[in-house]
Amino acid sequence: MQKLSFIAKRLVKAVFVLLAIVVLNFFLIRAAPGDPAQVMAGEAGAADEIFIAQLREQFGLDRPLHEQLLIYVGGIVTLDMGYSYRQQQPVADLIFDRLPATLILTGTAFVISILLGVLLGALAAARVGKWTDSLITVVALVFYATPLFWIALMAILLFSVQLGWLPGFGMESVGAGYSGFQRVLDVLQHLVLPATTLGLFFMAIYARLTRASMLEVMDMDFVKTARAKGLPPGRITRVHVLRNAILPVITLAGIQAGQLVGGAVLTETVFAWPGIGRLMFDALLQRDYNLLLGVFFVSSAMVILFNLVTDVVYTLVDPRIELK
Amino acid sequence: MLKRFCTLAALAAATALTAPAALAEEPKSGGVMNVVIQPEPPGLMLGVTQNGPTQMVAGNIYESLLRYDTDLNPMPSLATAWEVNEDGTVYTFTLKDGVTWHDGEPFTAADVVFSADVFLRETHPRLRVSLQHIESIEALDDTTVRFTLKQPFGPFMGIFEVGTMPMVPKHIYEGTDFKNNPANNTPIGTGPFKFAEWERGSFIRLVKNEDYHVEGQPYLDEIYWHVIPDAASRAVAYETGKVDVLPGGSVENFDVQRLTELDNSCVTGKGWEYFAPHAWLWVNNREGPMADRRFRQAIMYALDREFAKDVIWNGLGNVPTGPVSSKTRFFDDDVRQFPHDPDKARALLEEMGYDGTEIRLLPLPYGETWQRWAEAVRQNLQEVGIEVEMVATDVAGWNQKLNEWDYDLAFTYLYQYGDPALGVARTYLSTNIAKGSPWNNVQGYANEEVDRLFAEAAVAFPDENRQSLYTEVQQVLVEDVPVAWLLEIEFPTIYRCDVKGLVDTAIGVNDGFVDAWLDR
Amino acid sequence: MSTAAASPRSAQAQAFRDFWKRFARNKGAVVGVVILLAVVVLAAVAPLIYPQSPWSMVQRPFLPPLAVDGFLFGTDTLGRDIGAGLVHGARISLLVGIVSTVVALTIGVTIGALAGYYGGLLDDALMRFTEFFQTIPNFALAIVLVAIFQPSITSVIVAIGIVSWPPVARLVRGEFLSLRSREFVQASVVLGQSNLQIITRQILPNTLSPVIVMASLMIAQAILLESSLSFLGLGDPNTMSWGYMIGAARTVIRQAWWMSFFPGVAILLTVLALNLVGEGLNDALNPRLARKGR
Amino acid sequence: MSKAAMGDAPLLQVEDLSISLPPGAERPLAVEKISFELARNEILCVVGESGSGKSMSANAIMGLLPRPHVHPVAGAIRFEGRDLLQLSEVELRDLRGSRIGMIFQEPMTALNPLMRIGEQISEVFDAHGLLTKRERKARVVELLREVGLPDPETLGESYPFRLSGGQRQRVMIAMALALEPAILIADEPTTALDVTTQAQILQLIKSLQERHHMAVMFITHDFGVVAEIADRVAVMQFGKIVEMGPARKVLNDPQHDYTRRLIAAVPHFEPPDRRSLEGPPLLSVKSLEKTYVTERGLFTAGRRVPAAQAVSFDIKKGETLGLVGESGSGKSTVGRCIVRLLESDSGEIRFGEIDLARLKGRALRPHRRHVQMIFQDPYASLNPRSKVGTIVAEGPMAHGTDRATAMARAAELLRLVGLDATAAERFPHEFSGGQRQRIGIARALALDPELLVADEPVSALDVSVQAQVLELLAEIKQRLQLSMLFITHDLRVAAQICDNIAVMKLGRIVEYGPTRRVFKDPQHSYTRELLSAVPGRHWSIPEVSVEAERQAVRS
Repeated sequence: MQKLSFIAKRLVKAVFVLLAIVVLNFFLIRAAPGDPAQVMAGEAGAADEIFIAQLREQFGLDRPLHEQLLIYVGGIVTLDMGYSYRQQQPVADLIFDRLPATLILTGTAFVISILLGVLLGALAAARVGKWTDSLITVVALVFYATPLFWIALMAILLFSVQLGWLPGFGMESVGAGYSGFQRVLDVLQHLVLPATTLGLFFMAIYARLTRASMLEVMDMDFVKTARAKGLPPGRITRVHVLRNAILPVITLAGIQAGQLVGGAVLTETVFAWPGIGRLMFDALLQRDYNLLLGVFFVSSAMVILFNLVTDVVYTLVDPRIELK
Repeated sequence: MLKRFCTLAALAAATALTAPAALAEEPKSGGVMNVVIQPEPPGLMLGVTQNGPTQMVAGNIYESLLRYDTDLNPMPSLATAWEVNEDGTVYTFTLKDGVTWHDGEPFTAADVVFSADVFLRETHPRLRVSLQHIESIEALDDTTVRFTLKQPFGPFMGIFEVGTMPMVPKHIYEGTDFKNNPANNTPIGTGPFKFAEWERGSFIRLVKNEDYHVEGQPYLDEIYWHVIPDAASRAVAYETGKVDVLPGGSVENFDVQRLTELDNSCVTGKGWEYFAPHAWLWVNNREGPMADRRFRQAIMYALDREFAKDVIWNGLGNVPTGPVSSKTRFFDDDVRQFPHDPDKARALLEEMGYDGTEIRLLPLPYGETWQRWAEAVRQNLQEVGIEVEMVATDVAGWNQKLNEWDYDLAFTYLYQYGDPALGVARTYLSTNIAKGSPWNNVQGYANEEVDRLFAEAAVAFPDENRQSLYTEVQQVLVEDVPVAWLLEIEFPTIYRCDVKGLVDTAIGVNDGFVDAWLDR
Repeated sequence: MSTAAASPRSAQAQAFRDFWKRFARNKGAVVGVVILLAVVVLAAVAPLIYPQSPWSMVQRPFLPPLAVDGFLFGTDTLGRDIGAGLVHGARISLLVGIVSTVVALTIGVTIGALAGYYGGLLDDALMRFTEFFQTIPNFALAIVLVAIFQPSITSVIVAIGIVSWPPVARLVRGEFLSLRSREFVQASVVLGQSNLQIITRQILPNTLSPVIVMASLMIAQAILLESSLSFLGLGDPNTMSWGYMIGAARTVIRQAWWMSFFPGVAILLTVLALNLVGEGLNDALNPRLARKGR
Repeated sequence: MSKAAMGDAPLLQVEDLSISLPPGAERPLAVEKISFELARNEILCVVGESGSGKSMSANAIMGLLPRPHVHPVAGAIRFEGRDLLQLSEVELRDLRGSRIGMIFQEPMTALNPLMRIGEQISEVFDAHGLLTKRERKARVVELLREVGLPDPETLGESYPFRLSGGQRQRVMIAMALALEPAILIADEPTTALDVTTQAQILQLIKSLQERHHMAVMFITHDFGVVAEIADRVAVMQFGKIVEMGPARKVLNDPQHDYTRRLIAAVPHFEPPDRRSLEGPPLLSVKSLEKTYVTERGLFTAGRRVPAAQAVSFDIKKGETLGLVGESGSGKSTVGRCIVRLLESDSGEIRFGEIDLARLKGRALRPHRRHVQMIFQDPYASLNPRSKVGTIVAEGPMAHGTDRATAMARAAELLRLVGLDATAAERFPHEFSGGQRQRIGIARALALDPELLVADEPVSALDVSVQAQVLELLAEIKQRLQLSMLFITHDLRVAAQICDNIAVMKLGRIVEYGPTRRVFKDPQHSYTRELLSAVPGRHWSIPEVSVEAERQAVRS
């Protein structure tokens, strides 16, 4: 009950934040030079004033800015994100078409990175000062310091082009006509490189965070209490240290989980992954306002949603946090 | 004499019908073709959207009355024969019998009238310009259409290309809001392939039109158009055998050589004759040093256009002599020549007293090739002492800057559509100086002589008269250098050598894969 | 009690020696300093080693490393010297890294200090504002900002600064919150110092350590961010930067590995060095944490 | 060395134990060649000031030294026939919790915040492979009851944050006693607790020890606590045991000079006679109210915690008023309202003609100089980035004095509080705790205040330093004719320094009167409870002669 009212309150608050973000983005995006009518007219290979004026009218760009804003916000309130005139489809359709691909990619990367990161971080902390620790620390640092797109390119070069082990682009073998389990397998194959590349960077972050957090917790009094009880070191690490050390990891994971929905522009670009990130970038270059705002709206909503989820998860893990 | 021309053309067309380009081998039916499409088209309704990617896919779904061979001669498509009267003002087309739309409805002359006179007049700005020369379009019966012109219009026979005048179904669109008609999502044409599905961000699938009006064609069962946003990934896709065809412009030029050296890999620069993409630098004639003709000539001397062609374009294309592409009709190279000569450039700059004013250079935001080209041009100009600052923009920003004339030098390339009256004159006519379009006389060049010559040439009849007028205008323009011509571009189409019948007309892969087959 | 009757100047020297001793205990940090110094020196003497513009097309294109004397790193697609690009690029990477960090610090420290010091409604408002910026995905926002302002060195720096400040604000706010209730700050209040004096003389100097540590890591992130923007074609077209070099070379990565390899390594080393230095600084400046990890 | 009490063979023998410190520490050995014995059924108090090595000895027995830098280098610890220093980690682990139990100083952090109380206790059985699940549960309830916790069934299901400090310490004791160990090591177990809670915990430990016939090694810095529970006492200084013997003997007839000094520094519980002060009040607090409202959300009303309710008192010129009470009583809140670190909700703080409570912002600043504050924590109260001279001079400078004058005045004040002239040029971290508190006093004096608010100014200091600082305060107060509001939880200190005393509980003053009267004839039950909880109150501190002259002021 308490939890429900907490969530309700947070949701109401979130709605205001979202609306503010929508308005902010609206003006931010309109500040850019050029508009979609010009891009489309350009692509048509010819443009006269009548044509551009037609497009502007069609897009509603001939109206005063505040009116456009009202229309847009009005739409958002009724969960209508508008129509992408450029792509000639409702924005919601376009986004939800792409969302699964992004979720598969970033979700997998997310899970890989957390599992591997926490595992390696914990291992390093447990072996602090030994070579295992040094190795993990150095590897994590190197991945943390390497441009993502560079690793992606190198990975394609090695595993896809040179060795031919894995597909280097796309989400599935188009036209292969797989279905059922075969299709799943096919998608999985395509997933390996992009998910790993994306995951490695985040893995590095989690490994570093977990290690630092574990070391901090290891210094705490209750760990000494646990030792004084005669508990074996393995149990101390698992039950006492790790559970406490995981709290900051949860916080970070919550922040990142939200941002993952925004897609990974770089990874999706290099691996030709049909996701949200790329959709956003294209929409920006083409000044597809409604689509761009739609992507921002959805990804901001997801950030807020995941913040909420994190808060709730936190209360499950940490009894000290009370829901306000 | 005119009559003879037409009959001959019809005859040639008849042979083409029964035995397309490659006579040597018997085409095999069946198979799936994988092609790259970049960028993802915004829609596939060719009547509503006329950008490159749309046409490349929709060229398989829609057709027009004619096709053109690589010398820009008309060939039959939905029209099987055509006639013109003595003074070149009335054209009569005979349509093919028994053609049906993908939904089974018959294709008739009424569709032609609706398409040209109603639908495209509203939605197709480029065609609209040509339609201004037409008095009336009438369906004489179900298979005969008559176009009556106000006066002779030289390029008239060139406007029946599928991207310029696609036939759209009257029974679906009549009386609707063309641009927002939901039917645009499931395009219906008469073409060799039917729309099947579109996984946005991923692929478009077309399937064979079993009821196609040419017996035995098309040969392919399916075509997949793959959306791959990154150029390097597109190259990999071809390399790993995932796609069979890389249409022009889908990989960076630096990749072309490597890709063509692969096994079973062929390349062709053909298939662009109709468009004849012509690249140049807009030079803002209104402002600063660019207003001085000597400055513009100095730019021409400073540019190492051969280097750009060889290094950036892999040796494909030609260095142009002037405004008209050598592929386009009425081209003449009897004009002033501008070889790479930095000393001459410096001398001209000195003579005019160039004070080192910084010049802004706007590259075309179409990828790495254009970026490199801009860098090379900047370096060329800096070497003769012109200060250049490059300004980065995206497509929207580029359009805006050109529309507002907010630039000093800017890259561009434009299609010539086979005839100077369609694709060349628009750039130099002083009547075309107007803000709001990046395709008109953006550089602000005004010369009454040029205006007059272009105007006369467009309506002159027959072609000999047009040629002499166009030769003269080319000479004048090259002397004035209103823009700095860079390259006649040939976008290389890279394909598996066992893909046959791929590029055999003047618009190449944009003409659909009606003749393509796989030798596997 | 230790005797510290030495003069103030030598006391400062002593303080530095102590700092260095703590810093140098982290071997990685020393390696980081060495690499970083090398990069800085290269950037400083770039015009001496390669007097010509890095954009000059000086040799045959696609020249592999060492194929021609004097072209240690080969040439790129237009025949420009990659070596020249690397050393001139170091200047831009460092410039973007440092200036954008300064921008982020200026915004972040100001907002964090005000929010943390005054608390209450102002804190609420400023933190909501910060949340906005954290809710929109970082990189996406940077892309949009650069696209809006049009790519140039200034817009890249401003965009990176704008997306990087929220963590600074949060850090500084946290420090201010905890320092504000510290007794030495309360003592200043009781003494009658003004808010401005308290903020600048009492609290701010005490937030420096974590801020310096964060700044060193932010420079690293800014360099990565700049390279990512360039990779997407959103860099300043007039400046030769490592990010640009990789972005420009990625299409030919299979014919010419060296074009993207060397700038990639340069970024990796610089960012790595900055991270190592950051950790060393952390060990040296925040001694409580320094005990750990060794 | 004294022989083991009660005639039993000693349970634990520590022989010539030395423990190393990491290189660069102030001395090479934390503990140097110490030897002592612990017998069944006795409480041995190890007493000493901070850094004396008393905790290290305890941790060495448990094998819980922070290795590798701190480890035993010589000696032996014999327990049940084995040398603990020779045991492997696994063997030691078997002993920990089962044969030797331990409790720590900080009950707030010694329990895992994410684990239920019951689980944490039953973990002990788990670690030693004892009892079934059900038996464990029953035993946990039993243990919680034994240590006197209310409602043990539900308490076992709670998380530590629900418990008060005293309750947590009881849980720690329950945990340590779970397997009925032969030895209980208690490392300053009551230092962090309020005085009434401390009395209860001491009582608990003593009764449990008697019931289970345990040996208890009790580490403390507080001679009052020693007097309360010790059978025997070992006094440590600089890592060595300087004196050891039965409690009565050491407390009442200390032999070693250090022991004498320590005992001499313990404030007497008996308040001295004081003349009553005449004249109008300098400060007059009337009906002061302050309520804390916890974080108010957009839709939630905050929780209200009253910290000061109808608080009224007067301070005359030259008077020291003691504000005593336990944590949470609101005594610090009142102090902070008076120096205007906190905004009071209502009430008057009349200082001469002015009501300080009414002034705000800029108008307040010039009046701040009259009331200055001395803080509790000598480490937190000085800006670590400022030089000492600047710290002292800042006040006058904020009020418009030029830098040179202010710096000269600072040097003078530093001399006044017993620091030498070079101090001004140095940073706070170069000074010891006592010296820092002197700097804090100099800073407060720099503005020539008429009233000092001293918030627990000596509670973070070792007992010998505490005595010196109190002496300095008294001296300065006398010399400068200052008034003082002295906030403390330590009734011994209050007894010695205050003219009048106000006892606070839950934001209210429950008793207010002359110190001697309040101590001799307490009216309120809470005052009586507080007074009876003072450890070692029945121990009358012997008048020992301290041979060496009092250590230099700047130790």
